[in-house]
Amino acid sequence: MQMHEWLKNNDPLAHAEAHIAGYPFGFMDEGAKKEIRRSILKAVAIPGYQVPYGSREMPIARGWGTGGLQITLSLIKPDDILKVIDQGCDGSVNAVNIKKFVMAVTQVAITTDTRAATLIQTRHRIPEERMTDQQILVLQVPYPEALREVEPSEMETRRMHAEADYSRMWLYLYEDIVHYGEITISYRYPVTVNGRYITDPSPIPRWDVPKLHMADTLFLFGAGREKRIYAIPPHTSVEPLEFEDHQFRIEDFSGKACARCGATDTFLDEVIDNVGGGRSYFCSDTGYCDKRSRTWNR
Amino acid sequence: MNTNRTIHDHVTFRVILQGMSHPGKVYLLPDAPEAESTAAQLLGCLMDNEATLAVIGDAELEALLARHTGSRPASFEHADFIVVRNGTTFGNLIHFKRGSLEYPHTGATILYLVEELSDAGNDIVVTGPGVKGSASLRITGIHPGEWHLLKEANSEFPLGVDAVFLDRSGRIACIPRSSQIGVN
Amino acid sequence: MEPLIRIRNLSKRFGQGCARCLETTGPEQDTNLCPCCGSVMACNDVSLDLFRNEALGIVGESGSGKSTLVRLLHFEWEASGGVMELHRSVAPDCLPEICAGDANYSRNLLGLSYFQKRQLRNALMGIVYQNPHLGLRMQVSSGGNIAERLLGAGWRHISRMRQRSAELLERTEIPVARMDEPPCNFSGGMQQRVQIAKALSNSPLILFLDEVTTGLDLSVQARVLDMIRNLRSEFNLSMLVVSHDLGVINLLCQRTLVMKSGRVVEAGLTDQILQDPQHRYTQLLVASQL
Amino acid sequence: MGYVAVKGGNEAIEKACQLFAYERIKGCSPVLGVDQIREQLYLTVDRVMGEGALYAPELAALALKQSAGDTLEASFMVRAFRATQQRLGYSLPTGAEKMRVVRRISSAFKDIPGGQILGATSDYTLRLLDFDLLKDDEARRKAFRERIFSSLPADAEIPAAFPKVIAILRREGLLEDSSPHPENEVFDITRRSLTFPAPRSARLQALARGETGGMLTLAYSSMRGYGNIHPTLGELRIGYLPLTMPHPISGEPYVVGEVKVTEAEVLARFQGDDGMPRFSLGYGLCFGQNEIKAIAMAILDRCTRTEKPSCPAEDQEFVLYHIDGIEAMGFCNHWKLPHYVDFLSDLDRLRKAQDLARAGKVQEDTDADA
Amino acid sequence: MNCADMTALIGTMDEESVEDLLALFVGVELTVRCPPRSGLVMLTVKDSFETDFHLGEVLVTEARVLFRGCEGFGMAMGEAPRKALARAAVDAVLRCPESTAIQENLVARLKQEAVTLNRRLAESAALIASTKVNFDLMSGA
Repeated sequence: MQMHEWLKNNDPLAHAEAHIAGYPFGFMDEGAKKEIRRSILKAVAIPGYQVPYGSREMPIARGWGTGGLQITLSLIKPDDILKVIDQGCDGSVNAVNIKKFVMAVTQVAITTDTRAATLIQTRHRIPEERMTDQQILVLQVPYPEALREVEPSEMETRRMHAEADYSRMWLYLYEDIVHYGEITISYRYPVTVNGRYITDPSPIPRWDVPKLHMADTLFLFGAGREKRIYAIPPHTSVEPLEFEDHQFRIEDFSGKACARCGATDTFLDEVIDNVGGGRSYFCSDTGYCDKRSRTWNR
Repeated sequence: MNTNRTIHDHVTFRVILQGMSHPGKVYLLPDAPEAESTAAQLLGCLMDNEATLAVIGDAELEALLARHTGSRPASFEHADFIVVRNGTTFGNLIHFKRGSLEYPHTGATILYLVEELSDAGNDIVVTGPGVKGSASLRITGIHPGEWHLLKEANSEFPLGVDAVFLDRSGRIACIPRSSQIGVN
Repeated sequence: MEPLIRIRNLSKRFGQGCARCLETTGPEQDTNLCPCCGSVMACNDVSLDLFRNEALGIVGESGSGKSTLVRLLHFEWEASGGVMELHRSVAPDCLPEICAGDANYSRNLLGLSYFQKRQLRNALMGIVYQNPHLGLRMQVSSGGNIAERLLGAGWRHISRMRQRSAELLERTEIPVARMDEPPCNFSGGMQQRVQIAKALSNSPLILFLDEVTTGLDLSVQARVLDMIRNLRSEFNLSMLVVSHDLGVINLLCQRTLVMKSGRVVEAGLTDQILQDPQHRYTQLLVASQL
Repeated sequence: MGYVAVKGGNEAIEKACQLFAYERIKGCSPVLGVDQIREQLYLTVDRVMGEGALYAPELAALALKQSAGDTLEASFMVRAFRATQQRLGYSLPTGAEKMRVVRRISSAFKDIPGGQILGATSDYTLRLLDFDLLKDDEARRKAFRERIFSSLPADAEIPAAFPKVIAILRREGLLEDSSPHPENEVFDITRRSLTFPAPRSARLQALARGETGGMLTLAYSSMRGYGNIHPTLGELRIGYLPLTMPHPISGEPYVVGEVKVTEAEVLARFQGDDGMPRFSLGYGLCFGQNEIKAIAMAILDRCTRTEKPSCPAEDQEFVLYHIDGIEAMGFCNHWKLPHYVDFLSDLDRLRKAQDLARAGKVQEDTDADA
Repeated sequence: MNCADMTALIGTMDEESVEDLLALFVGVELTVRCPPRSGLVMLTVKDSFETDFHLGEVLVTEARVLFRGCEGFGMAMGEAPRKALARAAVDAVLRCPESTAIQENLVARLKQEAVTLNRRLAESAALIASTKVNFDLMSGA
């Protein structure tokens, strides 16, 4: 093109506004995606081990799912059907933001139906419906290090993992039982993956932990702020830390049912109904609840 | 960056990821009209100038792959990715990076270019994470001695190397270090 | 009888080292600091055998290398050179690979990975430090301190661990009622006894005692030493007792090594060494303490 | 309400964004131009560029306008913008001796070669509110401009380059050598994850993009007594560094432009690796004029070189993991996201523990009378 | 003043002067080889230990222009497509071995710009120099 033409067509005042749709497929630069892909493969090959990687800044805040987002953006393909949930819910603030952004930079289809999705990004929940080996679940992780509870230093926890020196973590549970008669860890319950690494399953409730064990699905974990990626491949043993005489227990919802769909086999949100403090319960997995209530209310 | 190639990289990576998550299962790479070879296509979605590459016994292929992926050639002791022609590492496999106990992910990835992959045979039986029960496959065009070397390199989990097998029709199968390998 | 553990030519150098390190350090030079390169030869060319159910004493002044020796054998520090072999009859089940063929001794344990060393330590060794802060978690309950070792050895039953802790605490004369209290609430003598209970929790074959009674009142010292002596025969322990105090060595050990400036200057039966010391340094040591 | 609010959430989010934008314009003051921010609030712009790790005054000013003056948010926007831009290349490594100096002082010596040049500084102003600024207008500015130029001595000049104060100390063997740990590769923390012990280049890069307040806090803890570094400010410089690239066609050095930076060198207590006591050096350099940050960086650089850390400011891992403002702020903000699933799980444990506490602790075979 | 120094002057010009300079190219055959694109240059610096490290990135705009078979490269600070293009065009023209009228015009214009720049720098240097502390020297020392 002739320079004078270019100058005429590009007036200095017409500042090229960066439209999000103008970004390349998957938003991130290719170098970033390749590094993340290499890290994902190593994470899958070494189940439960945290691979350090050069996390990039995303237009959402650190701590709001940038780790999960970077994984999603480096592996998503145009024919994917994406579901994004936060605390089980497709409509939560964070989920909506992430969904909008991924849609804008990939134009993939969106669903709220777990079964219909090929790729699910989630914060703090695993969907109630069992997923297949054709699906991938990407979990957002705030603290990737399960041992951080007992050891603040990264160098030291890395050594502990290297030597499989986990007695301090076990001791933490022992002391818990001595003091409270029960293991008091509520969510982020530490698990042993493939009999080797103690791993943080992200802040999912204990309810969801058994879903990781010998699943059909690949679970990828991304911690953007802490710059770690790790994975639990399908058909991999995932055992919550427990004692023979103090076993791991999931949350107790006995006697309660979802006020909307009647489910008695799901993780329930407790909702304070009125000033008087009356409680009702609803499925935390809203997509599943929607599906059920359509048949239940018919 | 060419949009077609970008999207193609995404699709290719998904197949590799599926393979790595399901050791011993055979998957088909998508067609790549642009890439000069399927190996280039496969490595293209993973490699750039932050990663190093070695090709055993084929300097021409090394130059081609380095050019296509923008990666840096290195000696096989230091390479992140090692491409193996003719089904043999000539015993060099034991010198590939296996990572350290602190940083096991620095172990190498090996790409074996083989003749044919099929899940019909049961020459090789794989068990471990990602495998429901066991997976069996037939790989032609690989030197039988490699299996022994691979088992040896992966005998001290989490140290080890992760193997990807790519055949002439663009089919892949993976055997990460977490797998146990049985040879019939 | 063959020794349980054979140590040959064990060395530990801190610093870069140079060609003159060996000739410029040692008992004759009265220093372990190399004047040429500033390296410290903390331990040099130490060889010893440790037999089943014996207490071997290591005596020497501070800086003689005796504590370094313990740290090396307990795999806390990495040796610069030397060989440490284990008799195959006591090789732990978790590490079948360390004994090759039908040799009577394992391969050099100093060459094992950290992971293997940790397994070996958990299966075979216990240690009691002079400073209880090194051996105990002061804020964790005493029972928990003992359980930590059991957990490391794969125990996963709370009641059984508590039962084991109670037995050991009873054996080391700590009121079992105080099991859930942290050691920081205890006196120095009690802390030392909790440390001993902890060291014994995994039924070790080898117990390292590093100046365990230094800093305790005399009356308390006597009680702890008496207990250690009883524990040895009861648990069939091989003990390596490090002390600068010949009295302690005399009370606990049949055989003794005398160290100075990183090297062994004399070795033999404790009685002989005390009654007829050969090396000038040992003579000085004996004269000054008896 | 967890569930029912779900569907309305979407709309509320959009309205909240609108309201935020409206808050900025609801008053009747004249529109704030981005160039006004860039010129008149230049220290804030500098800070945003430093913490955002991107030198782009125009964009930093825009980010400040958009964030209504919140510097953390503004640096975050600058960083996110950065993530979308391709890297065109690397500059030729430039040392501060190439700096076009506009301010330069030393607290180590009274008079130094090249002189103490105070430059533009608020150090010596009385911190009294200047009510005259309420009546700031073009006429006053013009008068001020005339005044400052009229009193200018005709012969005043500054040298093109200044010798470094530390060079004098080095020549006399009073300061540690220039390269304690040679590194063949420049670490890039934007491309690779930090591992420890971190190479010097990684530490400096992390510090250079750190958050001023966080770095100040840590450096202050060391100066105050949690640590044993007693710094003297060897030299503080502000000036412009040339951004020089190899010309892609001819290969000659090609000056793209100038970047304003602040550099600090602190001298700290002796260290005697080889037995010879010498001063050791801490180094700080950051984008823009940000003296507090450069000095804090120099102190933290020195602190994190301590081999056996005895306090937080000396612990590499502690310092480098906690000074990034964008990460810290993102995480702090994330507590505003819903956590009802986690909290419910917490409640479940708490209720269970309360039940157990009421029933008395689990009775075990340890007898209380033993 | 060499070619690189000449084009560097364009970096310090204000928008208006850049437009004036671009106006000089009217009727001159220049082809845009690479249209202006923005991106980042990592500013690598040396600390006082001679350790190189990455201080941070600088937003720049780059472009390439052809003039009679000669390629010119231009890069300018910030989002500045026209400046980058101007630098590239001047680079191409000055690099071209044939001497042309436009070359002379440009050199004259840029020399004039150099004078302006030097005046501006001198002015600010004088302001800065006036803040130099003048220690009274003891006589006879």
